[in-house]
Amino acid sequence: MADPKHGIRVTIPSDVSYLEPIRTLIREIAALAGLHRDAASEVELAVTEGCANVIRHCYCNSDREPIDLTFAFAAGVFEVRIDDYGKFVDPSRIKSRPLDEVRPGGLGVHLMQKVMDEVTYTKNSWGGTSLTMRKRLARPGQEGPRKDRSGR
Amino acid sequence: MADPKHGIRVTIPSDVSYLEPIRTLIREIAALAGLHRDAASEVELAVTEGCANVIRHCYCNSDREPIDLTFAFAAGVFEVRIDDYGKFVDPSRIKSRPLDEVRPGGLGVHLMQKVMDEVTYTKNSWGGTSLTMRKRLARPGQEGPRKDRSGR
Amino acid sequence: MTIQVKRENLPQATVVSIGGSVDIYSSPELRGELKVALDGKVKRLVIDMGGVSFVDSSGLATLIEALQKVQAYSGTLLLCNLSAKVLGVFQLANLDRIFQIRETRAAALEG
Amino acid sequence: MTIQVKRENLPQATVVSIGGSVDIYSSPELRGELKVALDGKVKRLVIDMGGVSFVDSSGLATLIEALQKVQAYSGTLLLCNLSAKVLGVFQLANLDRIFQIRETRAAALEG
Ligand SMILES: Nc1ncnc2c1ncn2[C@@H]1O[C@H](COP(=O)(O)OP(=O)(O)O)[C@@H](O)[C@H]1O
Ligand SMILES: Nc1ncnc2c1ncn2[C@@H]1O[C@H](COP(=O)(O)OP(=O)(O)O)[C@@H](O)[C@H]1O
Repeated sequence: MADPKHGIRVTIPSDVSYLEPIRTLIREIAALAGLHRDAASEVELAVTEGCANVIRHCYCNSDREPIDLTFAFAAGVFEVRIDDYGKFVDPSRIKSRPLDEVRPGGLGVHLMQKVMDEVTYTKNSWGGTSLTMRKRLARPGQEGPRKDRSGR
Repeated sequence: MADPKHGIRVTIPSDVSYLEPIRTLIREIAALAGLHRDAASEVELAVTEGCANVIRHCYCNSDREPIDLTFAFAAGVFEVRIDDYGKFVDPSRIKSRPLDEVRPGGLGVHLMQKVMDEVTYTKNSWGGTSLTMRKRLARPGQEGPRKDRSGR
Repeated sequence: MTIQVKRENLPQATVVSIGGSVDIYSSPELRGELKVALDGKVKRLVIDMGGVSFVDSSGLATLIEALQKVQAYSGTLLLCNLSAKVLGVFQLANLDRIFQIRETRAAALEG
Repeated sequence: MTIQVKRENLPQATVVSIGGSVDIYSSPELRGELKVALDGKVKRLVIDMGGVSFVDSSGLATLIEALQKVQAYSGTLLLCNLSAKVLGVFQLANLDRIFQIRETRAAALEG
């Protein structure tokens, strides 16, 4: 169980039909966190790419393995963690194709890195892969938690 | 972790500001499950009431305790389980006021029982309270999973 | 915010218009807005729920509280513009028999 | 469904209009619709993305695949009506330099 003080944790099956509901949830949580709509869209994209990679590369397209998503926000940073229950993969092997070698595919990791401020792969406590992505809340004067107590 | 084959599991803090995002998520999951929009609204109401009761009666309005929500659908039934980490409460003590004793409050459990087909309180494996609510998908001819593989 | 509340003083009544979700999160805000009208003991209070998309038992509790206060000083409280969904929640709790409910704001202003 | 796809044969071009989310869930449906046009080796294929609210790398992959097939038989593929958000995703991947992108459908039909 996630530390509830840090936001919300969701477990979905590795089924691509759950990604649209997750994007909707991200929009709502991002609003609670005070994230700008455009920034929320970018988080939606990064999470879609991260989950798609878990489904395809870690779970070989099986649609019934678990994916844990943990959303946290504090101190002007919105954080998403995607945890799988597969084998930990050497992070140096996780990278997109060069942009000028145009072909279908090979762009997911690049997009995540472009839209998020930080993208880190680590081994989680049960030996799977943990993908942590952070986005700083821009323009602190205009943004901020919807209510003080939501900003934890 | 929930069995991912059975849908989606969410852990939120016991903070009332999370109930709106949860309702939005329910609408999305209900669409995946093939639940009618009106039925989905009723599930939204029941889950709001169930969580509100956990927040007020189990966690004494603390906003940083965990609440686990598990959504599952199979065989024409949409199921929601709400698990808390408090003390198990004798289910016979959980009931609303008589409807004709009009006063503010005392309606939550009644509403849950009205809109859901089944409302059951049990002790969960860690000694807290588990509230399981089920709703049958009406009109099987018209409703059904959005796609075959979503209907697990 | 998930709720919008507006208060207007018309010749016939004080009208409080609500939009959004009236739930355990937002009903304290509604209670505050109603308190102003109730403290002033307005004779006729109309609550226009045209914009309300969701109401839970906390929202109902807030409205029952207002009704009881209005009745205590012999005023009138009317609700109007409830969507079928919101009216359904009142009916589940038999509250459609307790509240005076009108279809339109015009009807509520008339009586 | 999360995607809507429509195909029309106009005198100037075959137009495929897309609405909704083009992601790993829905792009197989788009690929199927494009296949019909590509198998017919249509000279000029316009993809109107006016209704697209979200695109991910699977959506981009589907469009790159279509572009490469059109180029293989010396046809023309044009995209039009991209929202700022969707265009932004193309730009992140430098694909705004690979695709012929027009602001309006009229411009895409003209060339
Ligand atoms: N979760 C993951 N587990 C294992 N390998 C991964 C994972 N994510 C990405 N990779 C590796 O990184 C490569 C680049 O990923 P990406 O840029 O998303 O493009 P694509 O998935 O289309 O190949 C993948 O082909 C794969 O080899
Ligand atoms: N999760 C819970 N834990 C402990 N007691 C509960 C719980 N839910 C409900 N109850 C008890 O049942 C009563 C009726 O609940 P409800 O009908 O929702 O009305 P209200 O919460 O407004 O009193 C509560 O007053 C409380 O005593």
